[in-house]
Amino acid sequence: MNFDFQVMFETILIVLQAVPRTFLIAFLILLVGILFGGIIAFIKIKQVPILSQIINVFVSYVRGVPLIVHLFVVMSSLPEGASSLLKAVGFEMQPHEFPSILIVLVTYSFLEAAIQSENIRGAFQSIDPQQIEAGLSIGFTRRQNLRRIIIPQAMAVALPMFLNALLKIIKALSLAFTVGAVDIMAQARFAAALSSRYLESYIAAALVYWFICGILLIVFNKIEKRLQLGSTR
Amino acid sequence: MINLKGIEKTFDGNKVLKGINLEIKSGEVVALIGPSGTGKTTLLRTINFLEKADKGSITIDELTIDNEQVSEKDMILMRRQTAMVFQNYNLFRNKTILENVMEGLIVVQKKSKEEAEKIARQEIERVGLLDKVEQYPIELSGGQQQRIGIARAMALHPKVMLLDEPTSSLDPERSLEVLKVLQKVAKTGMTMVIATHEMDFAKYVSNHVVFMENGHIVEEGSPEKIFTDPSQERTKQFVQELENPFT
Amino acid sequence: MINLKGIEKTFDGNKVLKGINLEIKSGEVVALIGPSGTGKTTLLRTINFLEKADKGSITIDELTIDNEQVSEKDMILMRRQTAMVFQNYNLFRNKTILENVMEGLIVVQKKSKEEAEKIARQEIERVGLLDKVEQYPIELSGGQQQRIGIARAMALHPKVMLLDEPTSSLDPERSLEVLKVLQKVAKTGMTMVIATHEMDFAKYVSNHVVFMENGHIVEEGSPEKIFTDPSQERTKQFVQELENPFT
Amino acid sequence: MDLEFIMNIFPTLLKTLPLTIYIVVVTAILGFLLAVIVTAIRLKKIPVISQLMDLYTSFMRSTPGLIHIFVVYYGLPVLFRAIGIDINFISRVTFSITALVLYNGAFVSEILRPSYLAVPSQQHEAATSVGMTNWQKHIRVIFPQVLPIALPSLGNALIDLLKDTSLLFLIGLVDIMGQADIIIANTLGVYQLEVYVTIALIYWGCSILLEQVIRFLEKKTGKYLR
Amino acid sequence: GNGEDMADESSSNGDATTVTVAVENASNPLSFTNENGELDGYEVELINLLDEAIDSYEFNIESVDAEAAQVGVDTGKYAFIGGGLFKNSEREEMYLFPEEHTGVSIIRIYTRADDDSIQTLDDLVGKTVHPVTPNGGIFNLLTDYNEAHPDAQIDIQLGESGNFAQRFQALNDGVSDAIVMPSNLGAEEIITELNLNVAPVEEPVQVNPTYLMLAQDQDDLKTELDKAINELRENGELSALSEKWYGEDMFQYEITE
Ligand SMILES: Nc1ncnc2c1ncn2[C@@H]1O[C@H](COP(=O)(O)OP(=O)(O)OP(=O)(O)O)[C@@H](O)[C@H]1O
Ligand SMILES: Nc1ncnc2c1ncn2[C@@H]1O[C@H](COP(=O)(O)OP(=O)(O)OP(=O)(O)O)[C@@H](O)[C@H]1O
Ligand SMILES: [Mg+2]
Ligand SMILES: [Mg+2]
Repeated sequence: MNFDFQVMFETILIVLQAVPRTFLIAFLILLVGILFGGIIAFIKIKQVPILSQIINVFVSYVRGVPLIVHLFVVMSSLPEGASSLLKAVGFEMQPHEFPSILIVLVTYSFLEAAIQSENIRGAFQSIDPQQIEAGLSIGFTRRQNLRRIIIPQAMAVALPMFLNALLKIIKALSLAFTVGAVDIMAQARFAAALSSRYLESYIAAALVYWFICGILLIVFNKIEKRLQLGSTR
Repeated sequence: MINLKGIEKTFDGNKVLKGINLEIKSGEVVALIGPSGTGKTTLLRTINFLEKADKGSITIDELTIDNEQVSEKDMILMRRQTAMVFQNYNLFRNKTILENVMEGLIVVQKKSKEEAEKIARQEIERVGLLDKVEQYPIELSGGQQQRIGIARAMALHPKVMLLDEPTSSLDPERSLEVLKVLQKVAKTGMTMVIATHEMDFAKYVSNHVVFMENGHIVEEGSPEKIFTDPSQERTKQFVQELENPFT
Repeated sequence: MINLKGIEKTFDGNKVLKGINLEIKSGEVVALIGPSGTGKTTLLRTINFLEKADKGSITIDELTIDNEQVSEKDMILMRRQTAMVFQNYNLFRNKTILENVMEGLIVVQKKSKEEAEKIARQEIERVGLLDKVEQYPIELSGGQQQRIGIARAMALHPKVMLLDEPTSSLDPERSLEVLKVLQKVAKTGMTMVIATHEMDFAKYVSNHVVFMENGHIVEEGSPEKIFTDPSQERTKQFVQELENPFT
Repeated sequence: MDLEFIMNIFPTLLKTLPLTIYIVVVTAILGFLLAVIVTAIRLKKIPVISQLMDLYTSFMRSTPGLIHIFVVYYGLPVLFRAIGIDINFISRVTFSITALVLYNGAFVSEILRPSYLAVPSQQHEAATSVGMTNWQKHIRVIFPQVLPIALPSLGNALIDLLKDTSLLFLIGLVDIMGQADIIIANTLGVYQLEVYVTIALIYWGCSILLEQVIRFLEKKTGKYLR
Repeated sequence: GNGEDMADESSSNGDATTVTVAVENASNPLSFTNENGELDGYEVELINLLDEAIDSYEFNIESVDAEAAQVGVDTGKYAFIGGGLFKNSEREEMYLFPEEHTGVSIIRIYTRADDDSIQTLDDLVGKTVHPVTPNGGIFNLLTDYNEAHPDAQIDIQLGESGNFAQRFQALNDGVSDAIVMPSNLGAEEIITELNLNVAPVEEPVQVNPTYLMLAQDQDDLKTELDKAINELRENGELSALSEKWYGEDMFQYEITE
């Protein structure tokens, strides 16, 4: 086995080009996921009738079915739908002109919302009900209480899971390749095909992924430490 | 000022408040006494709408609310007239002492940060804990946490203060200090309801004593009456411990 | 029985225990009194090794342990001689009342489930809460939780009981009951250390009073001595509140 | 959509289920145990090992499953060959489970760690004060309180694991997804929709099952929360 | 084979060395799993024929992903890959190739049947070419073309190309103007099956020889393979295989490279 470091470094440079784009998309998806996931979790915790049953089915479907199937479904319905919708309001757009980035965003955000709803629900189970009462007793509205007391405390639990999710999305974006968005792994594969150096390329990709993770960890750990201030351990 | 009518509350089939009727005048300091598990805490919590009573109506100031049809907005309105000191303190564990006291001032009363901090420091000084402002609740002793709980409620300057055994973790010296603070505040016309099992404290702090047992109000009246000449046999029995508690 | 030598404890630069020396004989009931934030709770916690003191040695029965070199195993050995009642109860929140009391018997003392349940029910009955055995802690009133805390410790029949303000949430009637229970247990030769701010209670329950302030032991002696004829000015000042607490 | 085609491939796809389930179950259990150990080491901050575990979890969480499979299936034998041991006799399933356990364990440990930290210190002290050993404390008091917090996220992890078994097709192990790929390839992609509908149903069914397991555990462990 | 899980099987023949070789796991008709769950295809049969012809080696076929095969041969897990691979300078640097090729791959341009504006690679400049997969030879081919023609660049779209049916459907629908791909992967079948308005350009872009690709330390095996491949070539068995899987003897085409 002859390992070529030169090729590996060159590949790292190529692969790095995909990082900002991949990261940005992933972050966007996570944010949307947390937002909607939060709403879903709220409905579940409150056990809003009917709505929470619908939500349950939605979550179990979206979570359960492989991403590739979701992509396939969205890819084969969203552009068509959008095209006929636009036509109805007088715009002309061929289905295949539909921006693939939107397909990625829509599909992944749905999935992420389902996943985050469960993470958030778990985090909320860790809240001491007396903390909620303390907030109410000084006259907080539910929303103020949520923002000032509950979310900061739940965040200490949820944050590492959000990082888990972000890392997963960054990787799962390699599937988004199916709809033509190039991510880190795809970039590495092209490099490998050209150089015929597979090992070097994969290791390069791994290092880049790991590097991103390292940076994220520094940021997330900082926030987590802050959130844990004064916590009971 | 406060008017409770027919308050009932049941926990999983266990009726804890069995129709409480109580009228409290503005500026009165009410001592709520009675055996453990009688419903004192629960009553305070229903007044603060932390627990929604199953039946009955609650009036605070001008606003009357029927518990059977109360909206979230009404509850918040009512709560903003009151402040509560909890039996087990319930400080915000992720906030420092100073932040604990400032929180309501900033968020609810929309005070500026500077003003809130000024008020907070005053109240914390009153309970003798200025050296702990940067600490987190877990780093405080029981009595220290209890005093911060009092400071947090005081800082809000509510119309009604609900205090749940506010001196349970305080030594006599500190209890006396708290007593003085409460008496001073009472002079400003603030109405107070204090659940307590320290009869001495009840006697000196209040001008209206309510003796509860088993979800009922057994007897109420002036401290003199309740502690020296109660009309009910059960009250007599309960308060006579006071004279010679451990003999 | 218990011998503390030069116990020191510092929290982030704040020296809370400043060299505590204390000897407690077998069967003694020690009342630990002193102002809030003085280090009573911290001292009890170091005896139970919930907090490891920075310096000093602790002897319980035959076993002496130097805090600067203590193994996990030693700590467990020491703890199994003691039981603790916490100031804020600390019941297992995921277990019912009955399970709370049975837990130590089954897990630590390896008793059979039947025997454990029998003992647990006895102890729960003693604090008057047999009707609550299937409830979870969160469903109990403050005083009820406190009594279960006492029952949980009692059930273990330890050589040493450490009680941190065991009557803080109890009305006089219940306090008296707890007093009687403790007195009865003391007769069986159990050693007790009770941090309390209820001077009456301290006076009647103990035969050895320790007055602490600011991390030091200011004075110790028999209750008669401490409460009627203390030698230190500070002690005099602190206990005189007892006579006329709120005047 | 060709219903007959779906009926035809349904049994073929179902036939791969036992392998999938076997891998999921074994991996879930081993992965959980690994996660517990990793979490314990990291929380105890045992020097050196703890830092190694940090590296391990960050690597496993950040890099794609494809790389783990390759590292374990192709990399490990090279490593062992270097010290003179041939491990190529080990079965592909074992290699696969190893890779998945390493991956799953890293993720689950980052679910357990924050959940564990959310249990108040007073609960630790209560257990300690009645004389429990560290182990007894964790088993009897702490873990039961970690679970209600962690379970929803563990559900996520379990369902992810179900889907991640498809990675094993890379090295030729045929799970549901792999079988689907085979059918799509053999029919030159003409029946992709039908294949996807079928596997969607199967996956959905499986994950509903897993969800029920989680829900059951949640009910059991979360009673005290009311 | 595919059914078992042992990476190495103990040899049935006393002195023979057993080596593991890899083929792709879903690449009809080169190597794939058939309805009976068995490994089948042109490359599989080829390797089995070679196995029979060579006494001193036993082949143990593992079907894995194309990329896994590459990594496996790099790390020494596999002795060689049979995947219809092209030879190029980068690969020659890293691997061994037998003297003789064992397959032929014809690369064609596919366009809509009524579109005659595209005849050669040159005509692809300015057209929409369907995205190509990163691990294929087509990507290399088009990249090479662009390198050779700096002022006439073909727009190579990167992205998953979708399965073959999707590619042809997209071409049919006008999403793309051309597909460049080997003709031996079932193109004809799809076009008839889906009844598409698509046809290959008459002239092939390239006729490529395809090879088994050996790990660099397998010199002895290479010698044996060279001998055996020659034999199969001579006695017409390779042509027969080609007839069986492609319906024609691909070896009759003149190699363009
Ligand atoms: N959430 C609950 N669920 C079930 N029962 C409850 C709940 N909260 C309180 N109770 C019961 O209601 C009764 C009254 O409780 P409450 O806390 O009001 O008593 P209390 O008078 O404050 O007693 P203490 O002096 O001990 O604090 C008790 O018997 C308690 O067990
Ligand atoms: N974990 C901690 N971190 C920092 N400071 C602490 C911590 N625990 C206790 N302290 C400080 O140590 C001092 C003694 O606390 P301790 O709880 O022992 O007092 P105490 O005598 O029990 O008071 P009380 O009667 O109010 O319960 C207090 O000033 C407290 O703020
Ligand atoms: Mg109460
Ligand atoms: Mg204390």
